[in-house]
Amino acid sequence: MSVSNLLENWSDFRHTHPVDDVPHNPYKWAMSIDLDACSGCNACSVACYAENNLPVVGKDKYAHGYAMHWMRIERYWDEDGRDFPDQGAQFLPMMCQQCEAAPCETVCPVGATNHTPDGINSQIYNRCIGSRYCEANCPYKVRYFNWYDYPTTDNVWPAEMNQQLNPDVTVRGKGVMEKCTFCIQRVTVAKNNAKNEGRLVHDGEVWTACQQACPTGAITFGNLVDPESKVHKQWQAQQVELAKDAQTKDKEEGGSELRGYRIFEELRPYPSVMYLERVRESAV
Amino acid sequence: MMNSGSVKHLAGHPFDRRDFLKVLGWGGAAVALSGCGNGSVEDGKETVVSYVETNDYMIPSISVYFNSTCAQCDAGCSITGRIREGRVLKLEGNPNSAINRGKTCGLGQAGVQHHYNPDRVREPLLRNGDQGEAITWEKAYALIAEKLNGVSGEEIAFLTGGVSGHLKVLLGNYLDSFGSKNHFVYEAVGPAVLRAANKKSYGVEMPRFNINKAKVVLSFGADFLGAWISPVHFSQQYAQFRKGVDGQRGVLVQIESKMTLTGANADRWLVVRPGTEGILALGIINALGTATGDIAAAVKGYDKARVSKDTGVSAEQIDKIVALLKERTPSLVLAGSAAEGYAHGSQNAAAINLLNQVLGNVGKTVEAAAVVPFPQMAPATGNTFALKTLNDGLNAGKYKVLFSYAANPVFTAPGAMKFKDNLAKAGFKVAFTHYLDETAMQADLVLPLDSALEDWGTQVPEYMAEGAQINIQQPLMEKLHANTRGMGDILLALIKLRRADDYKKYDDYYAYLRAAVLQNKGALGGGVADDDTFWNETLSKGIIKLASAAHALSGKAGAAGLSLPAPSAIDAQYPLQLIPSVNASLRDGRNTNQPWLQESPDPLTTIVWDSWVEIHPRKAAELGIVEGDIVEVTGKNGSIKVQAYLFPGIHPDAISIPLGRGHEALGRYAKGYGVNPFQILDMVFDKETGELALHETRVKVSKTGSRVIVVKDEGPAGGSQMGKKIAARLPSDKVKLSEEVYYVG
Amino acid sequence: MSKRHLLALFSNFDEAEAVVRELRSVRIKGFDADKDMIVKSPIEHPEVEEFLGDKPVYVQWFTLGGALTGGLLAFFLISGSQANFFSQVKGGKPIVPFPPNFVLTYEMFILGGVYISILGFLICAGLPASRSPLYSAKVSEDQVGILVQADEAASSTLKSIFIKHQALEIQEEAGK
Amino acid sequence: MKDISEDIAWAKINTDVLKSLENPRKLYWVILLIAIAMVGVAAGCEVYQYNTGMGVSNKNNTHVWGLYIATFIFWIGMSHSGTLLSAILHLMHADWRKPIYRFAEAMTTFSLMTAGLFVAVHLGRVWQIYYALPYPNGRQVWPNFQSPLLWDAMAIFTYLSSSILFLYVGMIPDLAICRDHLHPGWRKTLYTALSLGWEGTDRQWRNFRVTYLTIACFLIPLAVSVHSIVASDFAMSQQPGWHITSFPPYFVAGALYSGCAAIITLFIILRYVFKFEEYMTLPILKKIVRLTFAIAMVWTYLNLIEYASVWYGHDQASKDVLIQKATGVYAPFWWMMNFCGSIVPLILFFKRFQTHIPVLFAVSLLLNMGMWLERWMIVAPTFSHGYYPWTWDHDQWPSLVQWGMVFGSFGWFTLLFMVFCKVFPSVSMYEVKEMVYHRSQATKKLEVTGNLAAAGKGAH
Amino acid sequence: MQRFLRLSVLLLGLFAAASSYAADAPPPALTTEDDLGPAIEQPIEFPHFRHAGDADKGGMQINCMYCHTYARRSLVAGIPPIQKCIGCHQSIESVRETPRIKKLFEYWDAKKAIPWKKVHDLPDYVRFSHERHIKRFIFQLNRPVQEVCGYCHGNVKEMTVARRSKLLSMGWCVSCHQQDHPVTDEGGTPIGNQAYWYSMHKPPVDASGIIKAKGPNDCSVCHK
Repeated sequence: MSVSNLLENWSDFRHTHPVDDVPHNPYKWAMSIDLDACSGCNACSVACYAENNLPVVGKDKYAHGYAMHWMRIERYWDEDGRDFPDQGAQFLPMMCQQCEAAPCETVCPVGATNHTPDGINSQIYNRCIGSRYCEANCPYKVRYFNWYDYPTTDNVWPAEMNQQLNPDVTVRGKGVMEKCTFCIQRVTVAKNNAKNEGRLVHDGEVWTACQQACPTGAITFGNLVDPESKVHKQWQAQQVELAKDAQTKDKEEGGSELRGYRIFEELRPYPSVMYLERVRESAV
Repeated sequence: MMNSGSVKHLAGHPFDRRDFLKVLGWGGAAVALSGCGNGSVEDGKETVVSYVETNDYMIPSISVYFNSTCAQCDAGCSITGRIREGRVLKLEGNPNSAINRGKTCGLGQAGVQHHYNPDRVREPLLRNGDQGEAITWEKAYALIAEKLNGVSGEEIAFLTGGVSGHLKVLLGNYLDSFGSKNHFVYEAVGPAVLRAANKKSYGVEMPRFNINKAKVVLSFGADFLGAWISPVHFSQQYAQFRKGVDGQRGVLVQIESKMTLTGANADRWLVVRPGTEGILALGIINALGTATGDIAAAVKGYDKARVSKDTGVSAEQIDKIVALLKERTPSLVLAGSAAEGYAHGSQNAAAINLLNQVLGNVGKTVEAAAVVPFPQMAPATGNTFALKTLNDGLNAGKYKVLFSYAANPVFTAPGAMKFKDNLAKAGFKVAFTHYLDETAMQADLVLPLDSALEDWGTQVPEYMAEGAQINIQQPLMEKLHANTRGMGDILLALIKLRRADDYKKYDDYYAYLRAAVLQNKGALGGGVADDDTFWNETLSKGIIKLASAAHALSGKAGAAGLSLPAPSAIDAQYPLQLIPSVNASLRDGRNTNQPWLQESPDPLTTIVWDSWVEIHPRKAAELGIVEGDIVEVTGKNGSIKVQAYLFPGIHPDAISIPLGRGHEALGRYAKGYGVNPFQILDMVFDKETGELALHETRVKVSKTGSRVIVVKDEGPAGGSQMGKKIAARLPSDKVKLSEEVYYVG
Repeated sequence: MSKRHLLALFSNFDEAEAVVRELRSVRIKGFDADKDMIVKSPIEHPEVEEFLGDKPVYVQWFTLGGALTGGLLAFFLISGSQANFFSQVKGGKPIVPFPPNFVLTYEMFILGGVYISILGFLICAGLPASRSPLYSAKVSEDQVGILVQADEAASSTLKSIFIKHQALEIQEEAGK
Repeated sequence: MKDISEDIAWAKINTDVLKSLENPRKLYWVILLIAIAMVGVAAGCEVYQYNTGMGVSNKNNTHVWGLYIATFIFWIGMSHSGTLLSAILHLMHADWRKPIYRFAEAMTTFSLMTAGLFVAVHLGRVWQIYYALPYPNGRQVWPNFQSPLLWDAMAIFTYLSSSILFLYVGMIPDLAICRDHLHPGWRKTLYTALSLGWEGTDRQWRNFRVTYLTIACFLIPLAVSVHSIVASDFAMSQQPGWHITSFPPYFVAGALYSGCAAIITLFIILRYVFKFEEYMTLPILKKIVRLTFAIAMVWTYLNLIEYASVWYGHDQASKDVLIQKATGVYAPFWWMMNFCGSIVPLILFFKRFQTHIPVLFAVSLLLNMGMWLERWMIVAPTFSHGYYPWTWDHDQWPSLVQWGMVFGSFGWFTLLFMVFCKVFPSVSMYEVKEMVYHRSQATKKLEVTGNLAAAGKGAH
Repeated sequence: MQRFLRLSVLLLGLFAAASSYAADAPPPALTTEDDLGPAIEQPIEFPHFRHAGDADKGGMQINCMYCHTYARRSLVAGIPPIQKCIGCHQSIESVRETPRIKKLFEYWDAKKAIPWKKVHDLPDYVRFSHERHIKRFIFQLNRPVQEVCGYCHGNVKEMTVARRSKLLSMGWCVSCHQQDHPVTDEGGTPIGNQAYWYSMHKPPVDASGIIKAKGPNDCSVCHK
């Protein structure tokens, strides 16, 4: 069946994703993060711990670089050599960018990380054998490996704490790679409800944990295919297109005055997270 | 996500409701990835426990949402708990509340870890030597009655943190039953000076600050995005402020000696010599040149040259700010805790408030807050003056019985106050607590409390976002431990011992609360709805919005009595000013035992699980200190050893150590991590309010010779992007925000 | 008519060569030099083949067949399994991508070639073989052996030829 | 004492080599025991790591790979010289390879076996390793054929099994010798079974020659492909310092280089331990040394090409990694690697050292250390200084568990090798005979033309 | 020689057969395959055959979803609360004194939940939605309830205590997922007002204009 399937659907199988035509229908989950609104408060990160059963590794293991924060807030300083950072700091929430042409996907030997039809870079924990090639090849280094057995030998969730674990998310044992999933468990619930009602998921029906917590509303999440979605409108207004390694607006003479950009676009992973540049007042 | 439909289903007998919160057998819900060593669950042995009785909306694997109030800090954000199979899994913001509009901060998210904390006290404990001996509640109540027998009201003291709502009423009644007036409300890092200054300047303690309506915010050390008053509310306002009212993006100028989270988000962060914020405010008034009358006279001496010299802010910079303030109105000037932590803190705050007045912001961006129509429920706000009074009383041996609730003074009082020693002079000490914290360790009787997610209650926030509101706290799940009690239930039990007749009609605090709310149904907006409907609707919303008038706001305080001291000379022995910083997640340390917060990096230094001392790189070079050096910070009242972190966002003559860590008790996630700078604070008090001046401690720093690797998220590249476009930035004149599509909230 | 085996051992190839040439040239009844003569030597000696006459080797055909089968099989197997029910979509790449499949095809080409060559070798060389009736361990040391199979009648003729060429030793199959 | 450059008796060859199979010297047991102890260390490390989690190896989320992968590449590289000696030189009719190719091939096989172990050791969930095998299964899920790791697995499997077959086929005549000349016992039974009834008939030799040649032809591209696929693990990725076009040839050169160095080491050890002075002669050593020198220069060139292409290239991130290698925490190792890889082999240029055994022994060890460092310097600095500055981590240092496993791998290799030498003839007897024969034939021709009286071949 | 030729042909044939099986393996007919799980002792030996069994066999033909009421609206089918059992049984006097019912009332009177043992248990990393399957097969394709439930649970109506009778392995799930099931009526109208979308392949349309599609093949649909 497979070989006949191969021959019958040859063009489907030779379809290069996402470069050829419209890659996703009816969903393509994407995000935009407004760095001008982001205050770096870490609420998103803690919300992620709560939603996704992230283990707290403790001081010693944090020191060794075993932190499991799927969403980390980076803090950058200006590099102008001044005594004081008189323009403040730059905060950047960094999590899996759910690349359309993800470097991690192709290298996984067992296919534990694949592209879903919704445009999410899925991570199938029970399939993972822990070769860590995905993280080696991730330009953003946003994948996190279970170096120890946090649920059992490390006892990260001692009695009572374990009752907080979200049953919709697998608790990962040792030797498994994990990362931000765009709260795929919430997406699944929303899609289920939509299906029951014979419709597509509305904009705003599904929130990621970070988005829901974010006090400044810096994070927008939604369906990029849906022309009515906030995230689609933002991407459009910023003239950022998914399957491009350099945006047309950036090639124009004199540069762009639009704030939308994606990190490491030039490496061609086609990330699904658009950041909006921070703005700093020029009058002071 | 929000299944608001299920919330409506709450109609039903309250007894049932509590029953439904029972934990459904969750063996299968503890999901695990079976692997080597982790046994697979596929052996057919696991049990699935069903309900005995259930309601329609309780469906296994479907989440239901109940509203309650966050108790992680006093801001009073409303929360919605996600409950599945009877377990509360996650807290989100309740969109009904004007305070947080569906949002939460990291601290609020960690509320579940307070509830599920393995270190919670589970039984009433009676001191037996160094040990706590588990006793029954009956015995505990009897013991209290026995100890109170023959003790006069004067000899009883009740120490609490900020309390409000019906708990405060009940507490007041309880103290009344002894004729005691000794209710000490203590907050270690509360904005007490600000309240006093606001009262003087505007006529109200806590007006509303409309950051979202301002085009310029000039903040003197107010960390409104981090730990100041109601950070989630202000963060939302801030997001709107950044988008601008009419496409003109708001400009934030932060003036402080140590960069706070808010400072890190400012368009211009101005470092100022510690304690000279008031001088700068007066200098700006002077430079504005619009003041008249006694104000003009008061600021006359503050010419740019002098102000610049005193504060370290360049004249050019003052000009820029003045130009900005003139050009863009309305503006908003905020006086934060950093400006107030000095002996002349009240004066600083008054000077800063005066700037608001001169700029005409009062009534525009500083508005009167709504009045809570039930004054007995209005929050009793805490301060450190109360603690000082209590401490003096304890020292004098005035109190025979001391109750302590929601405060941990043994940890948060300055070491020089010798609170721990004085506490021992009280005859009988009762601590109502969740954890065995430092204060509970000194108590004779420890009474375990329900967590905020198991308990009933009402809360009235101090900072009212829009109209007045009362927040409802209700259980989100069945009690985890059989022998914990709600504070309301305990107080009710205790008061029944005194005034049985008045209270015997209330079985428990829930009944009291329900009766008390329904009694005032009319005033609470219940209209003609029948009791059950109103009550259930109230519970389902999680808040009661009150129609009420606003306070009267006065904008004409003037400059009377304003006198700011010249910046003090550098002390040769203790040349550095110690700034104990209030971190957005750990605050005064009551939440330190929540591991998510310990592991959540400090936004500015990205340090986790430990304390640090921030030193400006220039100063560090002078002292030969590099990152990770263990330095000894010595003041007049002792010294602490802590790792150094080189931080550019601090005045070179100041160092900063965050509060909240350095616990000697509390629990496994808190004990032994970091140091407690409260211990070395100098006993300097604000001259007007008697508040402890947190920033007045002077210290010296010396190397101990040992060095550690600082545990932080930031890598060896530090905060550098190494020339890559990672976190990018544009100047505002390049961006047309008005053409953008954006969504707030 | 029963046949008997004779094994003669010689100390060097020159002598053995001479024997072979003589055996091929003389006509002995009941002895066919092409079929009934086997030369056993301790080392590979191309000259032996020259004087034994041209005998074809077929191993290379096995190799060709094996390599092609391996390669083709790999390509279709891999492409087919990529196109199964669980099409693993990899962002930026088609489901059936050529470069990786070619790499694997290349490896399997070699694998098939090697395996089938060995198989071919075993088949063509008749290995594993049961031991021939006459054998001397000297052959694996330093002597060249010639094993012939002939009618009883011819054996004396053969023996004399061997002796003529300074056979070091002649073994004779026991009579039946 | 006569050696193989002269005409030595074939029977003596048999005796000498067969002698090496029996009655081991004390030194042999010492080496064997040390090897077993080393394997024990590694086994202990693995048990600890298996039970506790990969964290005990002290890698982290930035440094996801460490010494395991570096050592894996090292062992894969080591395997290439066997193929070089047995296949390439076979095709080129270099008869000096004959006494030494057997152990070189064994080295190929065993270093591949060692390398393969590192793949397993490196996995986070080694108990699920079967997920990576392409076999029809009930889940109907296949591994991801796009992953270079899978190519690796395929290439290594092909290489390992082909090498074993090649080794075995080439050994059949020798096994027959063993069968014929050993006393009955388990060995004899073993050799009888393994020699498949080889009798050295003309038909067997004829097919043997063609098969051997064919496999040799296959092995050469295979060996090249194996190490270029290992190079693809890195070159196919996107990381700075890895995404380099010249990696495949660079890896292949490095592989041959380390393999040749290892051959020198083993040559000297075997020559001493088994008293093979007559077979492993100094002229042969000299040839290997010259070959090593040539490959060293090729490697040096490719190494410099890599630096140059990074340096003149446009990719700042790659350049940063290079600078980091030369100046950062890895600088001592990086410079050591360059020193060992490019400077040390210059000693081999001097004729007097080309047969100086102590010097060669030291040099060969240094060369291998250089090559091991090279692999480490490929893996680690890119992790410590990748694209994303926030996650840079310059302080990572492998834990004792990692070192123990690397240490143990040498023991494992030695163990396999020592056992091999005692079970199978480590010098190819029949090929040495051929060599001696052809040489004497050549001498004879010379004698005939020079009208010199000549004795026949052979010692009788 | 002959022998080895035969051997080689045999080996080659095996090799070819194995690989063609691997690539072309037809979906094993696993839906019909029985794989009996362990017999499980429940706190009350619940007679499924009595409640759900056919009338001629003394059963009451109660719809599965009458008791397993959660199945159509959540991931799990759920065990009914004791309330539900009591609801009927308090008015059925005839069996009131039987040991099983007495036990039931003991639990009810003590207000204690019955510790039922799990019979159909999937690994914790699997997300199986009863709701989706019931919506699809009962409400959209109008298949009989007992048949639909029986696909995975076997012939429960003839069991006393339920026992696992299907493999419930991943391959077993897939054997059904990779079959084409109709998603539209003739003319392409979606069945049951459902919105359908397909990940990779355009589903085939058969002669009558009915579109058939396979089940989801996306890993993250079933693995959490």
